[in-house]
Amino acid sequence: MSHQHPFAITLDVGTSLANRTGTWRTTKPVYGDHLPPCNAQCPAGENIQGWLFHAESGDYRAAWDVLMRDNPLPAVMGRACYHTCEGACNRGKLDEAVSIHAVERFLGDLAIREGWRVAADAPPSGKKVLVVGAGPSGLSAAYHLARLGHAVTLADAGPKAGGMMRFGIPKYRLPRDVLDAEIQRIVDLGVELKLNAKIDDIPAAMKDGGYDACFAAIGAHLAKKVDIPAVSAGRILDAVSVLRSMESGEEPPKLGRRVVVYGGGNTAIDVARTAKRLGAEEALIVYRRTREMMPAHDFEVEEALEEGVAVHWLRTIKRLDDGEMVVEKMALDEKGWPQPTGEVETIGADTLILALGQDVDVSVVTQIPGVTVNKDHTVAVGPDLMTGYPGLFCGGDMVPSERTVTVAVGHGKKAARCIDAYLKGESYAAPPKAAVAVHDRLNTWYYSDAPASVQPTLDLLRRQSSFDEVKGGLDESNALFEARRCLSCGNCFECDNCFGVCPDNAVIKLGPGNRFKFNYDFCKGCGLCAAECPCGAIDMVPEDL
Amino acid sequence: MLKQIEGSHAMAEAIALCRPEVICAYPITPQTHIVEGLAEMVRDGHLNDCEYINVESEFAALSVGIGSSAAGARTYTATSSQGLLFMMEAVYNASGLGLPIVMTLGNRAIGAPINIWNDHSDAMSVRDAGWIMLFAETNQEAVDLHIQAFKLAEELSCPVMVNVDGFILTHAVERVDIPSQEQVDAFLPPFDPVQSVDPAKPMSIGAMVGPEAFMEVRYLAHHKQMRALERIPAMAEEYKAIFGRESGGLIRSYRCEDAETVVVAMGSVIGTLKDMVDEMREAGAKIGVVSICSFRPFPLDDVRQALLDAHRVVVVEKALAVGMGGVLASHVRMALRGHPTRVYTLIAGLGGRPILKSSLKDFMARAAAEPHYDVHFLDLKEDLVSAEIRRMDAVRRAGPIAENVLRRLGPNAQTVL
Amino acid sequence: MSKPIDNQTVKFYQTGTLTVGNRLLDPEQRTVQASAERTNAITCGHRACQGCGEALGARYALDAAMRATDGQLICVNATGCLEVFTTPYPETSWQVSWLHSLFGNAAAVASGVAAAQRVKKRPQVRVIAQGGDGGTTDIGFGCLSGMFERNDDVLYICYDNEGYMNTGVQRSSATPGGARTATTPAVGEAPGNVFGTGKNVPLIAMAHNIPYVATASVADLHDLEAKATKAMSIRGARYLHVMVPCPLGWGSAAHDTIKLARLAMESGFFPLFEAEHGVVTSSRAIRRKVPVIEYLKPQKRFAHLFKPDNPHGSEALARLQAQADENCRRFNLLRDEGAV
Amino acid sequence: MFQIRFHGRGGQGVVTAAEMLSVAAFLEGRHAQAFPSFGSERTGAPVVSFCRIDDKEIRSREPILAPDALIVQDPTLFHSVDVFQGLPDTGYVLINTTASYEALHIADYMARFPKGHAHTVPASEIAREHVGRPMPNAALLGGFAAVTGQIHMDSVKEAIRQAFPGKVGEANVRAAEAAYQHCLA
Repeated sequence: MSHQHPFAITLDVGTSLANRTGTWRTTKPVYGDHLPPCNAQCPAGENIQGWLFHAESGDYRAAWDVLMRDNPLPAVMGRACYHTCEGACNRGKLDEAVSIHAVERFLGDLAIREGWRVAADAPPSGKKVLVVGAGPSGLSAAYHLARLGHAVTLADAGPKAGGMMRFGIPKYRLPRDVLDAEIQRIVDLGVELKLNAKIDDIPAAMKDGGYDACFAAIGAHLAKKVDIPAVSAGRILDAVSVLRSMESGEEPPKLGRRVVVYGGGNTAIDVARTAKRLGAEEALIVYRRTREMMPAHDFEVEEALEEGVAVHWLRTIKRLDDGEMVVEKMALDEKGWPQPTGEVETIGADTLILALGQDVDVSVVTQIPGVTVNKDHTVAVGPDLMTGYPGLFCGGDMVPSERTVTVAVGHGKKAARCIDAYLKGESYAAPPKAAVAVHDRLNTWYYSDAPASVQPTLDLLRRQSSFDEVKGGLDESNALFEARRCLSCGNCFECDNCFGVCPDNAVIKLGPGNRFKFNYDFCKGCGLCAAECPCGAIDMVPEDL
Repeated sequence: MLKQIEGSHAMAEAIALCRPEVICAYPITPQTHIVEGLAEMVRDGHLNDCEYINVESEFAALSVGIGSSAAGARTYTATSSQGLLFMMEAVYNASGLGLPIVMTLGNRAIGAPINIWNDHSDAMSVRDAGWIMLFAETNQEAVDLHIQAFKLAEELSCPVMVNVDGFILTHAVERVDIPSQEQVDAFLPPFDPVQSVDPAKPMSIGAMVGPEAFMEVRYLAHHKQMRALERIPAMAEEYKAIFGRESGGLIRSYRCEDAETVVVAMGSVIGTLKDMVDEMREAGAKIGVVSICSFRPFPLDDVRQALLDAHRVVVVEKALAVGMGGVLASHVRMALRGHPTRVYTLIAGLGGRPILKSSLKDFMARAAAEPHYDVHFLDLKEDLVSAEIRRMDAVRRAGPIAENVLRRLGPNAQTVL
Repeated sequence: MSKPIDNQTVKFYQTGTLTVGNRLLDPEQRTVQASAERTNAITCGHRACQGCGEALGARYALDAAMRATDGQLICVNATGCLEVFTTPYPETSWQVSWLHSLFGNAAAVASGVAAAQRVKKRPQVRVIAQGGDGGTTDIGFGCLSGMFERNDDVLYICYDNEGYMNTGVQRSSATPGGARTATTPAVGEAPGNVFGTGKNVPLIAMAHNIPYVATASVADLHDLEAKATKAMSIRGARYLHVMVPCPLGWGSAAHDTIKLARLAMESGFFPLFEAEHGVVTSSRAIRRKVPVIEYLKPQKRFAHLFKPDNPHGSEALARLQAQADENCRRFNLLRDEGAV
Repeated sequence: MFQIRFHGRGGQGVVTAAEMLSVAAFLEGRHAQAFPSFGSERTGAPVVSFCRIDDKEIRSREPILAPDALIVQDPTLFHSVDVFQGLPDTGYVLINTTASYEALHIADYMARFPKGHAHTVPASEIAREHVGRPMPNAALLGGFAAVTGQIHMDSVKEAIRQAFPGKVGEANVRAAEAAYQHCLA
């Protein structure tokens, strides 16, 4: 208080700082990092929001680096993943989900084009790990183990690495140059890749090779069979074989004019579309349930229908005669299950391709002491993916779980972490997961209106006649646009709202990248910051009074 | 420079010599000629670096003045009567904020009934508003007091109100010595405010003060006026040294030596009283007159000293504290507390009623016989009020007094005077 | 609906200019409030209620004006909440040069301050007068109108919370119809404030033909700052009317202050527009139209309108909706400007 | 002390007349005090103004109850106002009129004044002739100088010139001169 001023009626500026209004508070705001629903949903555990954050500002390299921490196959993933993350995306409730896979593919393709590489994060550990099966899970495990500093040998029985990515996914969905490039990048990290190297005795291989641990991730290459009376067994093929034959360089199978595919999964779609591309005039899928019950992804069914693939719902195949097939109509019972009706019809068919699911050939592990094989031909593992045989871990199609490329990649990552811990004599404990940032947390007012970008789609004629990739990628401006549609659910993206809306100036801005903190000396606990935080990064918690 | 000039214009010239920077006023009779004069001087370039602002009310007029003064500009305004009441809230505020605004109050009665003529009701209604209140006896003194007022206000950071009798002074054309700019500049330094709203030195002016400090704020305001009791006479001396004239000060006595009767009054009526004193002295009466120049601060000690030897004191005042009596008389009694002096309250000149020397002389002659604790009204139309009182007593719904009085006065109510 | 890919531009910034800041925007496109270097014309420690819209609105407006004038600003404050909660002796929250005189004279005091700047030849020093709706639309209206008609170089900012909140929530001429206040209680035949009363001071300001009149809201900071900044680029009398919800007076949750302002804006109940020399030059189009009841419902002052046993509730709600509809028509608030 | 009371109606320059007269006295080094009767200033209403002239400071602020001279600018006032109130028999009267005392019904009253103390002057006519409008005040001051001898005509002319600079002033000076001559005659 300056004595120059008239007493009391004139005051020196800013003197109210002596009045700590924080004592008024009964609830207080705290910044939290919440789990974005996309991340929560991702089988590969990708920090999607984390890499979108960098992509939003055009720093694609940083975005790719974040992406690569969890997934070594972005370009593959951007194409082959069924992106369930997008189903979880909160933006879907606002307008349309962020096209995460499109941005991921953009980043993956850009990395291939730019020749970006990653290096090991840890110094060589001196440990050796054998990975059996160079499918998505094995590649992923090998990659992560290598980054953790371990020496990895990746052995595969086949002539080329990639597993089901190569032998199960048609090239019109996953061009092989993309797959090759991403595999090569893993190899370049120092992973020793052994092809045509079928391992029959894992304990022996480990011992002989001096491996400290082994991760087995053999794909489900064995087609499930069903007994259908047929005039000529030669007219019944299995989908796995058809798709594999597309990759082996041999003459494509002669499928005839009319091809019927039996099954309702993604493989059924893949093989029907492949048949179409191979020249079948008719490609017909027969499925015993309804379209809604089809396990195949809707967009793939849609694309297949566009390409002229026909589907007969609620039908079972009774028998295959020469040039025609007898099917029985099904009807849903009151519980919604299909039941035979006795009513039959005849369909013209030259070839029947069975796409009724696949199994893993687990014979390689059945004899290993301590290893248990489940009834469904999967291997029993603990939460750390280790079998009963110490040092032997299993993942991918081998263990009970959904069989997708993404799940497999996730298993690879998880196995790598568990193996790393095992090698250090520890056990891996995943960090606790934050609560999911649900849509109700968001204040969506603050997001600009922006429907999703549409990926270009190949001309229909070419889709029916060639194996060119159906879906195009986003160009940079569209990828940027798409990245910026991310709501950053549950995590501060430094929009300054809390800093701006606090009537008590009780938010301290820490500068770019450092977010904010609360000044509890003055925060009255009104909750405006939390209410106006677009992404729900602030929680109001009761004060201990 | 001697001029035969209307009082309002003389004051306007004096104010202009004080180099005011912001002038803001609202028209009200009888103050208008002063600000009209100033407006003209601003427009025709006689008064440079001065903003004349026309506003929509007296409340705004003083409010603009509060703003300009708080921003460090020498500020002047003027008003009268209802105008003063309309700005009342700002009157208190200006003093509370310690703003050295100078205001001329062209003294005028307050309605209802509406009345544009002179008395001191307006001034008396703001006597506790924290302003220094000076009363001018002549237009010469009005000129001089304005020049002193700026200096006093700015030295003390306190607003000063110069009271001049409406019409009687404001509209009288008489001889006035208008000082030179050099003289005024020698007397009145440029305004150096103790505080001002200034982006270069930000501060908060006008805080809310609670019970913990309000009393102290008020005490300090009182203390400031007590200091003014010393400064006002000293300033009158300084003024005399430069301008060669006796003007201002706290009080002035006229022929009070050995006076048995001393008349106390404020403002222009002093001139008439002096003539009366001269005539009565000539006739052998021992009478004198004391002029109160500074009503706020009220110079209790000086008044006591001046009146101590008198047998009776007649306070002639142009205001009535309805239900109480005289305002100035109460002050005088306070000054004389503990002394047996008889103090008479003579209410005179309300609403412009002429204060006639003959009537005053009559009262002085009668005074010794009058009860001194009654309130006396000079030239009150006794028959008229007693008739009205009788009627009021008889009829419950007697109607408005003013209308009835006019009716009773008849169609020739408008006399010459 | 999905847009064709070739129609998309990259000019999309996640939150655009809807948030206070946005790391993707050029710094000059971010708000003044986003800057750690903002003036904080009102600093911490003031005694406003939790979630006070006026504290927020005043800081928004003044910080923008401080930036626009390079700190050469003097602020005159009418009596009211803003004055009381910022300057109880011995502490002031103001960091700007600040003067408080009376309830009804802020505009005139500001005129005086502006006159002093003219006479002192300090054209760079600018003057803002500010007050609540009571100090502006009621008791200070005469001085305000006078300041307007003289075209004094003052920006007057009214922080409108639609009532006398400082004295305990009484009705002002800015209180909307149907609203319950301490002097328009929710009892009797026509509960709450009487419809068809009150005054629209922005429109009255326009009638003075002053260079600039605008309405703003704490719900649209960019808009508010742009208007405050524009106002400071103009000489003469200017008027900015800012809606600032009052949790105490409105009976709303402290954390709903901005939300309510937003709903008032998006329902059309409080239109945002600008006018120059008496002519409306722009308005802010509604982005996501909501019915007025969404705005009214979270406020206890309107709760009686929603009671099933209130025979006049639905009529009152219809009248309030009609007011919003009329605003939409008058200020063309429902035009489609396309998604950003 | 010499005291003059002016009677007229609003708009006839009654107040200005008193002021001009006080200025004329001031120009002669005398003290003078002019003041109006403080009414609302509306055209047509009866208006009174006063002027005191003395050789020493004038302190009294009371209205002039007993004037030494009376200037009546409007003869119609005799019907409504007691114009002669307080005027002693030795006083002076100057009336702006073309009518006779008889026509004004004041002949009896006017008879009391010494010879030369009461005059009529057609001031409005003179003003119309010289100034172009019937504003009698300046002319009456010329008449006053002639009738009372209280003031020099030169001082009156200078006071008129100060009050009305330029052409209007000169025209009024001519009117005053004409009235002066009229009263001397």
